[in-house]
Amino acid sequence: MIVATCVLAGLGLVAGLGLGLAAKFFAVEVDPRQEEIGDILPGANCGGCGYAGCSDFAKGVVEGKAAPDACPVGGAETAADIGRIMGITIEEKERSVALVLCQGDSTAAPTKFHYNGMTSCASAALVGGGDKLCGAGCLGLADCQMVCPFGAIEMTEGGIARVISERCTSCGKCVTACPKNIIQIVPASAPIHILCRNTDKGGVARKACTYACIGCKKCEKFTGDGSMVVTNALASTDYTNPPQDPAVIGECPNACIKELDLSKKAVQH
Amino acid sequence: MSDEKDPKTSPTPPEGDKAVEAKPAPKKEKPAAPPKLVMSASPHVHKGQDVTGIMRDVFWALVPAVLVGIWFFGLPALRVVAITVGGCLLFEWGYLKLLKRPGSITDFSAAVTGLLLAMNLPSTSPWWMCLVGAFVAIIIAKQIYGGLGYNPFNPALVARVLLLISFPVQMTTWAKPSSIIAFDAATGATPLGALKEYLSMGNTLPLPADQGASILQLVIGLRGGCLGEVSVAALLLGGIFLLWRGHIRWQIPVGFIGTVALVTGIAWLASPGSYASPLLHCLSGGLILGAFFMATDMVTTPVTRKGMLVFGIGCGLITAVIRLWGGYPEGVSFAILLMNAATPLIDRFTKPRVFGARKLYQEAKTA
Amino acid sequence: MELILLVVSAIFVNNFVLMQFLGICPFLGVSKKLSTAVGMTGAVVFVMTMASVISWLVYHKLLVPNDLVFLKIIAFILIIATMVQFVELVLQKLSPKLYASLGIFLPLITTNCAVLGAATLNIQNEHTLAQATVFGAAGGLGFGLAILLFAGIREVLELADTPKAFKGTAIALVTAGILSMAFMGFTGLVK
Amino acid sequence: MRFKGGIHPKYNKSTAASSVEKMPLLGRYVVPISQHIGAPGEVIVKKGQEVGRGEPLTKAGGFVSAPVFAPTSGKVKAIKEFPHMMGNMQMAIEIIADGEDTCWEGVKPLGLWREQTPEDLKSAIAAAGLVGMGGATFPTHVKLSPPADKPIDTFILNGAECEPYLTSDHRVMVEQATEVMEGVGLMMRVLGVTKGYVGVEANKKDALEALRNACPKDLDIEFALLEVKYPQGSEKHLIYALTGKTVPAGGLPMEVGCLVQNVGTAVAALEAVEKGWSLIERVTTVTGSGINEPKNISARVGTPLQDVIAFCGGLTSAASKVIFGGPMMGFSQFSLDVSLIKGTSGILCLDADEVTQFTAGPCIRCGACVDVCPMGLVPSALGQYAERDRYAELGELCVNDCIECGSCAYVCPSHRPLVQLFKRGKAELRKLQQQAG
Repeated sequence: MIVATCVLAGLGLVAGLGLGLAAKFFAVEVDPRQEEIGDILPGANCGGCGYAGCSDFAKGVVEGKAAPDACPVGGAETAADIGRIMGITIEEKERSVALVLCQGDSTAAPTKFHYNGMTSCASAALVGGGDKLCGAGCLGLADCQMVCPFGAIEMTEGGIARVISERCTSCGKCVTACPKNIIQIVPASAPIHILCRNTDKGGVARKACTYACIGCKKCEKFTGDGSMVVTNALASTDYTNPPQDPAVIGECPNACIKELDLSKKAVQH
Repeated sequence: MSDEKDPKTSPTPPEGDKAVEAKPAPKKEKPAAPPKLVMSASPHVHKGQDVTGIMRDVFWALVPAVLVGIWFFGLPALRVVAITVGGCLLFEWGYLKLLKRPGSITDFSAAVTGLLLAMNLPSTSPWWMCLVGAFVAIIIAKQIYGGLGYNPFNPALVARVLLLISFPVQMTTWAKPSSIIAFDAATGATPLGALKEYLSMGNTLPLPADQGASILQLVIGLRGGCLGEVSVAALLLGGIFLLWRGHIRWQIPVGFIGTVALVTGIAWLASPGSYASPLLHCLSGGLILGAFFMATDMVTTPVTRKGMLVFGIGCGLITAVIRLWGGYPEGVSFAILLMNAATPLIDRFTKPRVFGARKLYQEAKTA
Repeated sequence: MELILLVVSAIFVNNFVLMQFLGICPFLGVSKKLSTAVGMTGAVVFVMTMASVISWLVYHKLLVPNDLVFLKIIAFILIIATMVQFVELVLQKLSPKLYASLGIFLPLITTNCAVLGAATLNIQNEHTLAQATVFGAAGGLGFGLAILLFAGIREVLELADTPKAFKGTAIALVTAGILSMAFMGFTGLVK
Repeated sequence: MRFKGGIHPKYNKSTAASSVEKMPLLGRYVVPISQHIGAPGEVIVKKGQEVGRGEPLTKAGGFVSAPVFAPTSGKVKAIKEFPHMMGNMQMAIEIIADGEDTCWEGVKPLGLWREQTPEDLKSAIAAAGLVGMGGATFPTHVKLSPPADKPIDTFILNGAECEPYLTSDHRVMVEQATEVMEGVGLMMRVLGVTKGYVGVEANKKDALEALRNACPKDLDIEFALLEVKYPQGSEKHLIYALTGKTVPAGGLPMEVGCLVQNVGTAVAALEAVEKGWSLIERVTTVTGSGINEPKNISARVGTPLQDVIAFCGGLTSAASKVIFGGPMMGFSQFSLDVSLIKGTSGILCLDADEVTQFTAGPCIRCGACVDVCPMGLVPSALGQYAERDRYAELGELCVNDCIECGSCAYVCPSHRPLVQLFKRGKAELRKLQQQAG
């Protein structure tokens, strides 16, 4: 019995000594906070923060390169946790969601040619800018749906993309994936939105889509406070000062303006 | 972007979509609005060959050997062919329908798989075994990988090896070849099986005349074996047809058969008493069937000529090793499956040299 | 000749992963990328060879003389754990990238039954020290062959349009099964 | 020397024997500002301004740029965005012809090219707005200005015209052989090169003979009949076929001391120097099953496509695709309002029978694309990576060496739009590299 204990103890001692020496020899410094932050991150590796995955982001935060509240998926809670680990306080950011600024589905927006090729917006956009007559219209080939890590984008029956705002974490992947730049990150609290990006003038725009903004400035005049402005024959909402009065919807001759409730959030599992 | 998942690869215009004349352009009296044109990326012309065409050619190339098999093994062989081909088509059709996936059984690929499977079964195979084989080939080896083009292993071979391991008795019960009219229920052995048996009892070659098969018998196919592998002549006919049509490249069959001949030849020269002649090795078993039809399956073999040669040589090496020293009398199926597994690696290391690249491909990427 | 047969047996006929189903955890875990698989192969070959040698020495020179054969398993685990820790330290220093991509599977070599299997099989089959060394190295290479083939296939499978239900581990297991079936062809090469 | 890969499509060069017809003067032209690779020019005319034929409408917007010119005399009606053959809207200048077609007073010939200095010749070429007329539209004067450390020792005239259907170069070589060879001599003088090659595909023996007979005695030119194989006319492969030299991957022909010019460019260079003409007219082939009267025409740059089509008898009722350039590398059009540009070597109209709309299937790894790729790439693997947005792997597999010749997509039995995938992949890769700095 004693021999057994001694032998094992001796073996352990030798091994331990060897490892201790090796550890001295091959020592690597790692900031323990990096692992801590890595643990509380959502682990979706979506890249919404601009880093190549969650652990890269954690490294960035510890090195002071990344903003602690830059994780769009984790939102305010994660930001607060990261702040606690880093010993700083984080101001709460307002929730935002992605929004597809196009209503030109197949019933509203005609095509200008028959497209034959890859089922991918980015590829299709290389061929004559896409088959929609409207130069800013959703091509409906689902690039955004493919890149969304949260299943928060669906294709409508009319063949355009729609963000399911409850699931959206505003990681911004769809924004970069869209070759037509019609997906925008908007504050979830804003009630009124202009769902068009067509910069063509009146007649041309009207031909391109029944939901096209023709730049008539009615909304700009109605709101009058700069919350909606028309530039380049296209109205847009100033999201730092979003319009609140739903009455403006009736002003738009082409029904570009919509009231949307984007503030609902899916229950986190 | 998985175009095959999406039915919209070539979007047709939605119905009720009125033709809108070209573009907002300077208003001028134009002749009648031009037709809505088709747009696509270049090139705008195509050779005209498609997957269905290739598969159809492969199918017809297999037919002579199957007919010979049916002639020698009679109605049971016909039954095996009917069940496997029918089963494969049925499973493929059912799966595609059930999972609403694109693709169609009319592309002949399932039929070719079924035919190849039948050719790799003894004519005495019970019906349920044929069905199990068809299921394994189509569903497990092909469809759950994503269907045509994505299966890493040859479906028919996966099915054959699975059956061989699971039902060794049924898979090695061979009917004696006779002819369709005079069906003979007697069972016999394959030349390679007889050889292995004979050698394992400690005998030395040559084989007694009543146990082997003459060269002529091997060439026309009058010998025991799987129903599609027996007739070397019919198989060569189909193989040459495929070579001529350009659907298979010479590198694989030549590399395969050449290596088998070389290795067995060396062994035979070293010890003619314990190893059979390379001629016997080349003409018997499933070598010709494997080399021309199974090892040349496009999906599961390398894409480059160099890679194909490596693939063929690898197959030949493994086949020869298994035949000469292994437990199984025949190693073609195992060899091809193993090389299928190595195909991604072969592809990786046999890339052609990029035009104008000074260094080899693998290094060029860092430059 | 005997050693060559031992190598053939350990790599092909009695491949640890595909024929004895040992070491499945890293086999599935780090076979997603070929480069990681290569790193894992290196680590396993090293650990397996060293573990075989040291455990053989410990068993024959320490445990048997002292009549402590019952400590076999615990002593072997200790040795293996030490070796793995050592590899981990070295890797973290020399190749942080590989270290990160191997992740949890590196320390898990400790519980890789292939390594323990090699050590105990050495004892069970009464290998000499030379045989034990060769067996350990060949076993590691066999593991390497399996994982490299498998990683090659999995890299390609990533591009496949696999149905969602089978994506990832499911299809990997099916593939491993077929690969194992193919390896059965080597049965009987070495008794 | 034979290069590896390549394909043998149906050539359909039915217009090879029909001589070039001059298009009559039209009432309206639309001249896009950007007709070349490089910076677009700056507009130097105003709306309402009267212009003469050959008067510059823009001035070069940089060194790698070229001006465009008024195709006839008339009035500038509009300067705004018009449909462009690249498939988008681009700035263009609309000119309403006055029917006089009076020459701009600034047009002045330089004189015989043998009496000019290389520098003068080069500036005349730059002023005339010459670009590569084979379709690449790279400004010629830039090509003729190699950096000092990459001297040019070999001049190559590209008469391969390997694109199916197109016969414009063929006709130019037959009908203007003397001008072509004089132009070759001119450009060799600019470069100070003594050794020249003329490469013509073997299906145009008459063109090669015409050029050989028209060759001035004082030029050292080697005439070579090339194998009929697409893409024989690709710069790198032409150089390899003629001289056996291999342009390094990612490099330009000047790395091996070669310079390749198109036959149309040679003629334009001669006219620019000896007649003072700027590049306002070019020979182009209008052909295909979708056009009623296929022919070779000589048309002013800026001619609206619908007028070209009307001149050739109009589209057939079944026409369903109109392509600028050849069938292998050309750009399909959705609108007939685009105009002819300097690089338009052909207008191909295909009818519905020939324009089957394929549904791309999965790759079956048949390896046909690997066999035909003239650049030694593995298009099958590239296509799969591009399809899954795996751009890092695309870069490793040298997608940037792809010349987009279309051989792979031509043979693909699964009808995979490989070229489209590679174009997309290259664009994304460029974006990624820019982000990385």
